[in-house]
Amino acid sequence: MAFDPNNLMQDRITDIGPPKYDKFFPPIVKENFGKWKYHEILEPGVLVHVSETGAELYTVRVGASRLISIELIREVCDIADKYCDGYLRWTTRNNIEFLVSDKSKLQPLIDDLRSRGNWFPIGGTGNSITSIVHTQGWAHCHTPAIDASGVVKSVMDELFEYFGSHKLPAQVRIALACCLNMCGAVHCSDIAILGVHRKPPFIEHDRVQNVCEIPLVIAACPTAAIKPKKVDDKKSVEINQSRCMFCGNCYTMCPALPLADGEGDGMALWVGGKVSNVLSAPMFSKLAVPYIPNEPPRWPTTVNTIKRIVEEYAAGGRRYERIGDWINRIGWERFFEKTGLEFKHEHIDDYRLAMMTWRTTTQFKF
Amino acid sequence: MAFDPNNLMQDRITDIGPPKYDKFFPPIVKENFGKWKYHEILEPGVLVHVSETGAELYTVRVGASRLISIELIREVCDIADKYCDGYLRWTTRNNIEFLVSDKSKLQPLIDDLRSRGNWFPIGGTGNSITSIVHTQGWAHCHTPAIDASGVVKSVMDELFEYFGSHKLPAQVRIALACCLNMCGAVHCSDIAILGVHRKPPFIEHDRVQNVCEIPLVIAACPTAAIKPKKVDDKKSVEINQSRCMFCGNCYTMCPALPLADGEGDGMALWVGGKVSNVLSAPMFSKLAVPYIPNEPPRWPTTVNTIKRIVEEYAAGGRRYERIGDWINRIGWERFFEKTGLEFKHEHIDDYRLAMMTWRTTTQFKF
Amino acid sequence: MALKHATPMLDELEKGPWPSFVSDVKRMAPKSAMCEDWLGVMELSYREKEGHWKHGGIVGVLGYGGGIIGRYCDRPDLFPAIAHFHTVRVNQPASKYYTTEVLRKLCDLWEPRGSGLTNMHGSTGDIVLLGTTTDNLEPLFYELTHEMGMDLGGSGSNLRTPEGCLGKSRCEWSCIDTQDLIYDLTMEYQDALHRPMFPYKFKFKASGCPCDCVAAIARSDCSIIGTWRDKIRIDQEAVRAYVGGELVPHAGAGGTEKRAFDINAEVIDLCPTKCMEWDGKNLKIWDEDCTRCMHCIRVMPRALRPGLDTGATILVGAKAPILEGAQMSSVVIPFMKMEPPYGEFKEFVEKVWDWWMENGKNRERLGELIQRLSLREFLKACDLTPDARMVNTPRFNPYIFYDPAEVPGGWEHDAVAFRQRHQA
Amino acid sequence: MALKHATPMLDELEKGPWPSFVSDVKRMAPKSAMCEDWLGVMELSYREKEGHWKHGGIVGVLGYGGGIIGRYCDRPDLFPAIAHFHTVRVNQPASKYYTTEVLRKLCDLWEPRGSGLTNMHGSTGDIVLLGTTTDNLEPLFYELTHEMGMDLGGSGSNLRTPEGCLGKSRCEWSCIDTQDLIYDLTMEYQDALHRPMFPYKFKFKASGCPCDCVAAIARSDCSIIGTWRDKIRIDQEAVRAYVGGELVPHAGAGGTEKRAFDINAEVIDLCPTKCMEWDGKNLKIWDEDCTRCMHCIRVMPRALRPGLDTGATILVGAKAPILEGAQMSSVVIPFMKMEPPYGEFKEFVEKVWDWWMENGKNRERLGELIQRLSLREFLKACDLTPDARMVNTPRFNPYIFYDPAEVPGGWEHDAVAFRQRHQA
Ligand code: SRM
Ligand code: SRM
Ligand code: SRM
Ligand code: SRM
Ligand code: SF4
Ligand code: SF4
Ligand code: SF4
Ligand code: SF4
Ligand code: SF4
Ligand code: SF4
Ligand code: SF4
Ligand code: SF4
Repeated sequence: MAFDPNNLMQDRITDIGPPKYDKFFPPIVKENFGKWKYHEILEPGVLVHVSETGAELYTVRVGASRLISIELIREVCDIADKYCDGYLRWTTRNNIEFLVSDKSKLQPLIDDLRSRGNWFPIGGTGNSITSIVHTQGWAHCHTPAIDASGVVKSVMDELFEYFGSHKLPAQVRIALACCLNMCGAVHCSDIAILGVHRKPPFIEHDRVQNVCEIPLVIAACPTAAIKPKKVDDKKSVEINQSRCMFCGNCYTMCPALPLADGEGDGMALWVGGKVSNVLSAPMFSKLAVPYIPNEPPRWPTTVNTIKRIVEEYAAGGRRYERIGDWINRIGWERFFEKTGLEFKHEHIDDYRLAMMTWRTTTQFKF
Repeated sequence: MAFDPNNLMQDRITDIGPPKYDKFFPPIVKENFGKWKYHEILEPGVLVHVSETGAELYTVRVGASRLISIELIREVCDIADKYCDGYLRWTTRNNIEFLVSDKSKLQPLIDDLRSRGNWFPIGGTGNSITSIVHTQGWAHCHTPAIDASGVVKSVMDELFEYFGSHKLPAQVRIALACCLNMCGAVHCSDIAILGVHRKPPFIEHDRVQNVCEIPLVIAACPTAAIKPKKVDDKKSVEINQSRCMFCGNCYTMCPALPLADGEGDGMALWVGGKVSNVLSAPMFSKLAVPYIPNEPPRWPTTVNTIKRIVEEYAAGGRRYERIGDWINRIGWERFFEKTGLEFKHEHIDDYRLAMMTWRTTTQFKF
Repeated sequence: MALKHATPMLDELEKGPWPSFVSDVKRMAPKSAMCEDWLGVMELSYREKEGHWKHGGIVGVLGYGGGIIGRYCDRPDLFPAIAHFHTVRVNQPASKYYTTEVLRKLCDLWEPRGSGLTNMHGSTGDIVLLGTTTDNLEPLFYELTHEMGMDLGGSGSNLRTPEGCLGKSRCEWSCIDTQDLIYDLTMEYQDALHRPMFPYKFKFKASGCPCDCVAAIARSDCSIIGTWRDKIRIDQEAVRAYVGGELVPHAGAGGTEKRAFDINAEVIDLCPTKCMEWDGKNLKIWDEDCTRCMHCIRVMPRALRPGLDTGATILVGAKAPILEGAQMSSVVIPFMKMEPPYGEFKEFVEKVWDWWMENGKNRERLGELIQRLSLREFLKACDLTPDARMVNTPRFNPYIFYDPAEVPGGWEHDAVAFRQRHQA
Repeated sequence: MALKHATPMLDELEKGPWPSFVSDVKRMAPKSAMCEDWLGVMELSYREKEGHWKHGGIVGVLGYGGGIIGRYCDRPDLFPAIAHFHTVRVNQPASKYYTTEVLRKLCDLWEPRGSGLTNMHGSTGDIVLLGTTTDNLEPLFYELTHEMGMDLGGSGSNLRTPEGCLGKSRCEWSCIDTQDLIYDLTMEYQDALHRPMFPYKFKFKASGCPCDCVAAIARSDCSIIGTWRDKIRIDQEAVRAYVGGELVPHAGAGGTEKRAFDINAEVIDLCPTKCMEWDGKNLKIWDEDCTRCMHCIRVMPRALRPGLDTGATILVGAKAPILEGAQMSSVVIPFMKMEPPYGEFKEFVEKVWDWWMENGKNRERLGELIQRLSLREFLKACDLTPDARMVNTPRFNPYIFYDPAEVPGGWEHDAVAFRQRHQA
């Protein structure tokens, strides 16, 4: 039966969950599920997985802008139909993987992808810089301090040589989040770009009591900077500005506390985080550059700073060393020296666990 | 002029500070100050320091009970007069060092010391267990949960073989503090013995307002467990017992809040701390055993547990590895296994920085 | 064809080798007024360096407490087509395998009902349909469920859409069946996913091995990471082939050329626990000291494989910084077998939720609650035994909450007897 | 001779090879009623497992706000001789060198004026005279100052008695003159030592090198640790002698016998920064990477010595746990020359004290104040420039307090203009 706007309950289906994953498995995956024996990267972006049964599955990974239109998806489908019997997947970092079970179609697929301009760059495997995990930015969200997609595009353009090659000491995972909510989970990335506000919210006292739940607003502040306050008979709040660290959590709770500001906002860069448990344990990303202004449309300072960090790492890192491992080996004093970045007071932690970050040893390098 | 109790100001001298250190330097130290070139340990407890001038200073270190009478000091003086031209010193860990500049007196001194029963054991150098830094205990303080001198004596008796030998992988520094004030600064020791209370203070409501400053008492509590309360018209306090972790800081501020209890009190053992910056950075001591009851006069459980830890370390530690380095290498799961100690909920931190101690990696040993 | 709004700044983003979202949306725009206005508002943001979206308000579909993010433009005067611009989170199939058939259907469905823009995929894992109006939500939901057999993902104080790495479907290292587990949890907890019942959001993520390709340890309240507790499987011949330069080390990840391989420098010396030995002929691993870091395996994938007694390590509490600072997940179950129907695991999960729902404050993530009430309370509530594997180090502060049950007389003092022994 | 109190439990502590304080005090007791009663109260404590000392109350000598710890027995009925049992902290000579002459004089003075018991030394470093009565304090002080040229040490919210390792007096590694520095500071700050002017106690400790033999980094509010910033001095011949087994490695600390010495295993591979190389003949150190951990030097003391451009690293904030948890000192001045009259250092110290006295709460140690107000505020108050050497790692939380001075328009928004750009 067709949808009837006046009778939503008619024929309603709920809680069916997602389609079962194996509906979309190519036959070779179904047959060799759990039987894969080893893999090899044939060239950057091209993997083969070999099964105990002898079966071989080829994967061609292409970089994708995560914000894509249905037109692009349709183009992807055309390609997959042609070379992959209609099977493909997305990776956990938003790259597209074309799954080829017929080896003879591998090279034609690659050639086809290469023929389509800058739409389908092949790469992102091994010790490369793969797609930047990112969030909405000015495209959709209400709290961003920066754009997401444009920054990502600008950075990837500049680092493109590392996407389709394996010349880094290890993989470099870059992520971007447009505000401190960190939907990009940038807190454990080799390099992280984080949108930051730098002005405390201003308070629209006329609106607060109408659009906000004051107790929730107060509870939202990590530094307890917000207190209730009556202004001309209206219930509102006041903010101790010197305790505000611009997280925007109060604004999330209350639209009458805007803090975005074209001149104040910008981004901070972080380095040395990782997720995998390989060799070293997972690590948080640490502050490298406290602030770079928003420079649309190509964000040159951000782009160049990241490039500089990557190049120093490429030159100094040892095989298998992630950026964080490299820095741990050479020391932060050397990291700042080599990259030419300035160490400033913002680098010194002053939040809850700050003490754990101070140097309680005479071991350091001059 | 003699002291006149009725005229304290007469002839009063104040703020003269300590005597200048070099008044008590033996001539060889004066002459070679800043010129020492190298040293060698000739045998456990016996050092020679060689100067650029060629001068040689011999040191014989003897273990001392830190709580000593003037009778003992006089005996020490007799010895120093005989072999050391009257020069001696105490170390930062309360051992006595006889300073010999005439080599021919070295062996006679050693023989003499050995002839005096258990008064002057020679040792404490190199990879030994040297004297236990400790505090007052029941000898003098008002907040102890344990005795100090008796525990130290019992432990050193048991570990005595390690005092006069260099057979450990590295030095082992043991410290004792009789309450959480930690006057022994046990928080960075290879092995630490810490007196702990386990009952919240009881409140003598009749006395509080007379003997305590209530705001200071409230501020003294690290966990904010104390609130003001009126009891029968008297100003007093109440304690949220479930927030109390028995630190005794309120009792320090207020004698009407006693918490000592013969059955409740006892000691916790800590391991793996260090101070030096050699190889690894300084480390805090970590909890090994949450509680052992007071067992005067010889504290057998404490003594045996420490012995067990030392023996496992002696067997498993590698040359130059302090206890903390050894544990870091083998992992805490192995430490508990090897020592047979039980890992309990008390081991898991729940104070301010607790989160930093949790295992945020899949790397561990089964 | 000229678009409605000039976008000189955005146009700069059409240059360069990386795929351009601007070119893509411009290609779509002639078909979609929403895309046109979206390009306009983006250009405005690029000029002003400020976003132009307002808070969402409550929009959704009947009976669901999540799955839609309401969004309104703060310049409807300039960009009327995107005055409403809600997103729809569609629960992706586990590990994001698709047929072109299902994708095309989805595109066809989305085209008339929204902007035609998507995120493939959202950070949590959903298919994100980006930008539609309130009146489209119910019909879209109807079509999704009826025509696609698809359902909404999570948002709000719900269970969020679970996701895993591709696991056994294409990876030789996976120690658990991530797809099945993720699908099973998603189905079992549909109610929690669609109806807010928690203090705040709750995320599951599952990786098949410690490489953690879905970043579970960094961003899920409950992280399930495959592991093994027996021995690494060694094919000594293949080890020798690596040493002999016949096989490309690291499966080509560090260069696909064959090259000389110094097993000592690249493996033995780097092993974090130094539990390996190479005598020139055979590789020996002291598995009892191995912490399963995957390094040797990933460097010599044709020679080494994870063990066969597989299961998962369960960690909890990861989250982004707001409020108490970012957390990674912490080990609470060092090893658990992970086989359908995952009864033991679900029992654990339900204990976790009960405790969190009972004790959690509004907008308090699990990790924060554990910080506030202590890991001990969490373990107690979940009937777990403290284990040294749960901590990097035992405590170093002496602020121990001793259990009164273990103290003779508990918390009571005999004040009178005390004062008989001690004069005040 | 039978003592006043039977001490069956204490007597157990006369056994065993370690020196027995019980034997010692029993030997003294016949001469001292206080010792007799002290043995009695100790025995009582051993029986009851509880101490028998009360809080001090205010006792001291005229014009001093510290140096005496008042102490009263809570069973004066049983132990009248120690009803009062105050301790006197006497400022030790730096590094605790003595002549027998001065020690004997001190004993002779203490015998009639107190218990005859001492601590050689207190944990802070003082000579502790253990147990006397209030009426003995003034005469004792008179005699100390007049006859011994000695003065009281610190207690209370004062500067505490500074102490250092033995430094250049007998150690070849000392990079600073610890004795002179400690003596100079003690003399310069006599007023702060004797009169409470601080929020809480303040401790200086100085070690001549990173071995830190006075444990400065763990227990002083201001830790001064000698170091160098040029190159480790190498005597290549002596290195070869170690390698050849001619010299005992580690100066005998790991066994005084000569033995084979694998310089790679014992030094090169253990160097934390891996900045050393041994080519079989010569030792090379990349000093720019050395973190001056002392390991190579202590293993081969006849071959390696600290550099010649010496000075100190200044660290602040160490303390025991009460209230906010134990802290070690943190680097705030990576390198400072340390030569008399220590003007630059004292300027720093006075800035520290000014800031602490202005901002510190009652009973708040410097380290806690820094925790509360941030290291940034501390550095600013002391005119120090942030340096990567001050941290193990830059922050990993994004809660940055940006300086409004660096933000265009500071903290102000133009609310009207904002609402022109953005409709509410
Ligand atoms: C396809 C994908 C899983 C999926 O379900 O989609 C995947 C697939 C593989 N990963 Fe991964 N990883 C994928 C995301 C990740 C992530 C998650 C992330 O980046 O957000 C991580 C953790 C990142 C981190 O640590 O910060 C990750 C950390 C690893 C590692 C550890 C590398 C390291 O040095 O720490 C390996 C092992 C290796 O490559 O040496 C690995 C290895 C592999 C292998 C070789 C596994 C196998 O045997 O097939 C796969 C091919 C790798 C390659 O591209 O070279 N995979 N891998 C993901 C591809 C993302 C992309 O499009 O770029
Ligand atoms: C005499 C004394 C200094 C003083 O002013 O009194 C001293 C003297 C020496 N120390 Fe020390 N240290 C002294 C307390 C310390 C302390 C402080 C403490 O224990 O409270 C430490 C830090 C302890 C810690 O890290 O927890 C200390 C850590 C060292 C180290 C580092 C050892 C390590 O493995 O970490 C060395 C180097 C070595 O021995 O290898 C060292 C080396 C030395 C040398 C070899 C220095 C020299 O060239 O003369 C001296 C003889 C050592 C020996 O006994 O084998 N000294 N040494 C102290 C003797 C204490 C005692 O009676 O036992
Ligand atoms: C769409 C998405 C970003 C993206 O571009 O991919 C997203 C978008 C938003 N997130 Fe998120 N989060 C998204 C994944 C995440 C992740 C990553 C993850 O799930 O793996 C995180 C970090 C991990 C975590 O959960 O901690 C994340 C941490 C947050 C937070 C901080 C939560 C915290 O406890 O610290 C907030 C703030 C909040 O909840 O109020 C937030 C809030 C938001 C809101 C709803 C803004 C708000 O406060 O109302 C964003 C709506 C944007 C919009 O208008 O489209 N989002 N958010 C991701 C969801 C897509 C999907 O369903 O697949
Ligand atoms: C005598 C001595 C212990 C000993 O047996 O050696 C000592 C004894 C006392 N200390 Fe201490 N402290 C002594 C060195 C220390 C040290 C070690 C050091 O200075 O290197 C520390 C740890 C380092 C530090 O300063 O943090 C120390 C940390 C404390 C604390 C905790 C302070 C904190 O900030 O956490 C307290 C509690 C207080 O101040 O209320 C304290 C308080 C006390 C009091 C005054 C008890 C009180 O609260 O009234 C003790 C008097 C005992 C008595 O009746 O004799 N004592 N105290 C040490 C001083 C002797 C000397 O002058 O040489
Ligand atoms: S990171 Fe912030 S601004 Fe970006 S999508 Fe998430 S909540 Fe929105
Ligand atoms: S922006 Fe963050 S820190 Fe500032 S007032 Fe709002 S919630 Fe508090
Ligand atoms: S540690 Fe506690 S009980 Fe022991 S001397 Fe110091 S304050 Fe007194
Ligand atoms: S003993 Fe410590 S924790 Fe307990 S009430 Fe007193 S000050 Fe607070
Ligand atoms: S996490 Fe492990 S099992 Fe999953 S895809 Fe990555 S390497 Fe394979
Ligand atoms: S998995 Fe890691 S820890 Fe285990 S043997 Fe291999 S390299 Fe060593
Ligand atoms: S700290 Fe250094 S200088 Fe001082 S005694 Fe110890 S080894 Fe010598
Ligand atoms: S002092 Fe330490 S860091 Fe420097 S060269 Fe020697 S061993 Fe290496």
